[in-house]
Amino acid sequence: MNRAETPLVDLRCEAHTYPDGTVGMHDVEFSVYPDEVVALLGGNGAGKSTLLEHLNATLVPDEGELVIEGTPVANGDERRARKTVGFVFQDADAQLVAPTVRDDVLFGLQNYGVSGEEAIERARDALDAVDAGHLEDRIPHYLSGGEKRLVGLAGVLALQPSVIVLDEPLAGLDPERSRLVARHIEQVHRDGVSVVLSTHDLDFAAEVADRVCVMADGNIVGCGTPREVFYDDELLATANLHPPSPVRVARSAGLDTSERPVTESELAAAIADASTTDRTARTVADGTDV
Amino acid sequence: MNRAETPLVDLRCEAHTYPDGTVGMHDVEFSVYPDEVVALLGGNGAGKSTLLEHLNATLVPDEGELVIEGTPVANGDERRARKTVGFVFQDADAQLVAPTVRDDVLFGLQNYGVSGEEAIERARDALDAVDAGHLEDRIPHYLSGGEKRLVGLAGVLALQPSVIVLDEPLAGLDPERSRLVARHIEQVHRDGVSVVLSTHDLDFAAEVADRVCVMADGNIVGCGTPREVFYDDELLATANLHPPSPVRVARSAGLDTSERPVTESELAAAIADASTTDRTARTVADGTDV
Amino acid sequence: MAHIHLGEGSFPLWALALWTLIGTGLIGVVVYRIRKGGIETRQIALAGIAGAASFAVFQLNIPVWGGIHMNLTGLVGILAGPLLGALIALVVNIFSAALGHGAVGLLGANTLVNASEAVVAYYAFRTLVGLDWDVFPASTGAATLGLSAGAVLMGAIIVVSGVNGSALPRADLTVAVAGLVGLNLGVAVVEGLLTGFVVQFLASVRPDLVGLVDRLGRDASEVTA
Amino acid sequence: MLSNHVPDPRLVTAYAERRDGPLHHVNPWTKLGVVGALVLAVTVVDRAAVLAGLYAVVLLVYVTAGLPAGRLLRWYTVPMLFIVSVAGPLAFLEPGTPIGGALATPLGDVSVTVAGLVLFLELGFRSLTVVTFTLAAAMTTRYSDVAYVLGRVLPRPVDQVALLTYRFTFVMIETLEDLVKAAVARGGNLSEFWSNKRLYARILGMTMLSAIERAERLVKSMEARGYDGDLTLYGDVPRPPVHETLLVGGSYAAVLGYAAITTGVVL
Ligand SMILES: Nc1ncnc2c1ncn2[C@@H]1O[C@H](COP(=O)(O)OP(=O)(O)OP(=O)(O)O)[C@@H](O)[C@H]1O
Ligand SMILES: Nc1ncnc2c1ncn2[C@@H]1O[C@H](COP(=O)(O)OP(=O)(O)OP(=O)(O)O)[C@@H](O)[C@H]1O
Ligand SMILES: [Mg+2]
Ligand SMILES: [Mg+2]
Repeated sequence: MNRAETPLVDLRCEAHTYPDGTVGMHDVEFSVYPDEVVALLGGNGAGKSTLLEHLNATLVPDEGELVIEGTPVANGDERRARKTVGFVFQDADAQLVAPTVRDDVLFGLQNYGVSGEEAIERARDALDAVDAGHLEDRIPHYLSGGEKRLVGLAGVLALQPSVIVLDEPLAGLDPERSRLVARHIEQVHRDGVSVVLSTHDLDFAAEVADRVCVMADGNIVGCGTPREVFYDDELLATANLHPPSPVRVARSAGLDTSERPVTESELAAAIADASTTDRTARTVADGTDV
Repeated sequence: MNRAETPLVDLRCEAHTYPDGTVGMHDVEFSVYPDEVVALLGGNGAGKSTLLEHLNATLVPDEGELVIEGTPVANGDERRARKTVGFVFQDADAQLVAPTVRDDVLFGLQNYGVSGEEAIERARDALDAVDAGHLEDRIPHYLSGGEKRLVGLAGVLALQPSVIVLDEPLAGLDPERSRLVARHIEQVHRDGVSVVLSTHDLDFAAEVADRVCVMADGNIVGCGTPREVFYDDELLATANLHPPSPVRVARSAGLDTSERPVTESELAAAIADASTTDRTARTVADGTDV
Repeated sequence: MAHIHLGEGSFPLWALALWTLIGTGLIGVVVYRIRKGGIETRQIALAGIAGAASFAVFQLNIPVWGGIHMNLTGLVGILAGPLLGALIALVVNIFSAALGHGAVGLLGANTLVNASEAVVAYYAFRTLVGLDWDVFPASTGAATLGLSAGAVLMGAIIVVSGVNGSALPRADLTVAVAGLVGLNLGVAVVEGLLTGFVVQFLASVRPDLVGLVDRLGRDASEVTA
Repeated sequence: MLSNHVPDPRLVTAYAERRDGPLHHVNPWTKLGVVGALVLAVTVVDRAAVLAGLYAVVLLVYVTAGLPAGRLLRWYTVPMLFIVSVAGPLAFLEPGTPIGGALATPLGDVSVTVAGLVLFLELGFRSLTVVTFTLAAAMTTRYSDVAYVLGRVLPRPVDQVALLTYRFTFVMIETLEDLVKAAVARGGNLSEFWSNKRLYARILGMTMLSAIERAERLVKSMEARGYDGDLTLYGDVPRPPVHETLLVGGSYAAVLGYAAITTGVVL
């Protein structure tokens, strides 16, 4: 990546070793730039969660550095990292700490000294932004998986971070709710927030990401646009991944050469294109037949 | 369904009410026959887990009956149900009961009186079967989400039940491991074990299932072959579902009428077919042109 | 530090034997009653959970007076009842001793202390709720009372035993121990308060857990009867 | 966040399952026997020098077993706290020759006496000797063996409660850790108790709640794999080999012999 802007988040981590000696990730350099959606892909245990949890100093490198908006995060200065980088955890249950949804969304605000009317206002806005306003009085613990995730997202949105990190935002959601969450991620991005997410759903990554990074064995093994990465078989194979289904279909139908579709709509367009050409051809053929 | 064989599992449940008064499912009749793979679909909270947990008497109906291999399961007789019907829970963490992977896989075996070398042998085979042999000495709590699920699956496979119930077997798995689990499900099925699974991944259901049942609001609202169900828009809409991607692509490319592909390979074949026709047409056209 | 677990080898051999004997007697009675009354898998599971909570929460460092750790014995007593509470006290002490928090030789003494905390907290909670107190003050009061009782019992055990190898007269020892007990009473208030918040929260979020409290209470009294 | 002065059971288990040190291969019954002998020893031995020697031996065993020494120092905090809180005041109160200058207080002169200091050291060695060995044993005995021994030693239903406690501890710690992580990630501050007591209460309350529910699910899943209220004790811890039995017997004999001699001398 070769950009003029300063990255919002800049992580250099020689290694992160868990207390039991497992090296969760090593030799990683990772930056997040303003206004982009980055998807982190990789097999189970590749180190995605480990990397993401470094971005807001939940975990710290054995050796390395986290730089937020140009300033390194010193020991004891983690609050700044956490304020700039909002985090929605992989496990929705673990995210919710308060007895009601409203309290939960207020929780972070209060920690940063926002209180009273303003806090309530911002909490409500954040909930509305993800269509979860009606859940305000519910007990987070008893929401459905999808609802929990929306509330978790709202709790982070309320803090108006510059970057939002989502660890497997679609895990356990039904297709309708996945679509809802995906739409909200796009909304958040349009509002100028950078998003970093991990996912096993490559179709989803193809839909939302501007940039895709592939991890394997605790390391980033490749980065690029979805089109670059999803047609790079060798790279995907290193990381235990298969191309998303539009790519596979395009391949096996022989449509992969020209347009290289990565999303469903691109694939449909490519097919339609192909058949328009065919239909034209057929019409001509029909014409000459008559 | 209209079969001569006795079902392996036959559930009739007027209702299941959770302690807090939520009715998790109602008016359900569900059977599992020898040698089939049944996929249960439905939105979050539709009642899939509730139904599945009835199949091995983890939950019991308020009013109703569970019949295993022709004999009703009486109170106190749950062990028979549990031995015949293996269960892999939705929450991988909840599945793992011992502090090492090996001990965890051995746990069920030992409860059923298998011990010593034979138990260790079977545990190892089960782990290898899901490509998790290398995790044998690890501590389940230190595994990544996907690794945990493989271990949970191995723990049930080791018990060699007649029916395996899998609640969201692919949740949190990477594509390679998903494919592995899918292949393994097919393997298990070929070995004569019936499989019942719930999933949000309709593409996966289309690949593996002989029969698909759709749930909504605690009720089974429709059953049929994948081809019947996935082209039934009205049914899918009731259940908050969208057709799997091959169906969507086939639709938007106008390929849905004749072959009605539901899997990727069928879609690819359909596209290839269409273009062969086209190419023939084009060749003819070309021929006349010359 | 909420619970001073006496260090290994603090007491002379005769005292070690005495407390082990009394502790064993207490557990013996509890086990006998539970076996007689029967126990469900679910209750064993609940006891396991409560034991684990008490053990795990010890990992949380609470920054008061240089850091205190809790055992939640009061909470355990309120949730699990006196019989299971006593068993949990034993089990938690066994695991704690293995990790250097407590003493293997003084399992008897430490179990007596913690069991008394659970038992007193349980009966105090019942009584206060019976007097129509709200959940919060009742559980705070009960836990504080239970933990204080434990602290006093611990002081008494030290004074009766005498410290191994010390030539200090009992009277002076009593003064020293009184200071220690006083400090623990302070910690009891902090932990009591937290217990109050936790019980109030559990009662508000999962009323059926309060139902569980009731049910267990009944089971326990049936066993006692 | 979570205290590193308290051993993390997960870490302890990780070491235990490694099975690569010499102590890993010692029979669990032998280790239990040695714990008993050590407890007896630190109770009856009353000479600082002997206690120090005993501690040195145990420490050597710990280190040669390949266990982490740095962590051990941190884990000493809690037992040391107990020692300080009991023996600390006694070090001042103990009758005998004062060390250095006495501090004048309204209650009279206060100073650490030689006897007081010796007492403090003795109590320290006593405690740390056993703590070090039990930690070493815990970190070199695999789960299934611990479970087996617990099941053998404890009466019903205490053994079942103990086995489930062991298991659920991991669930609890994870829940606690996740919640602390989530709270801190949103700016939660755990450094000042009084102004954050509600946060603590919430975290504790949620921990209880989610752990209770997780544990309930765990019981369900255990039942699904044949559990019926009886955690089967698998594996089998055989009797210790002859030389280990002799070692344990020998250590008890040594302690009793020592007690007999010293008592005899006193008499
Ligand atoms: N708390 C922990 N203690 C020890 N090892 C851990 C811990 N968490 C993760 N690991 C290990 O670190 C490695 C990276 O794990 P991580 O959770 O980052 O993977 P991931 O890419 O997020 O996987 P998944 O897709 O399954 O969530 C794995 O080998 C895992 O077993
Ligand atoms: N333990 C419980 N106590 C009370 N209500 C419950 C419990 N478990 C599930 N429910 C409720 O029962 C209904 C059916 O839940 P179930 O878990 O069966 O849905 P599901 O189809 O498996 O959903 P998902 O796809 O999210 O796993 C939901 O309304 C849910 O809120
Ligand atoms: Mg992860
Ligand atoms: Mg479910």
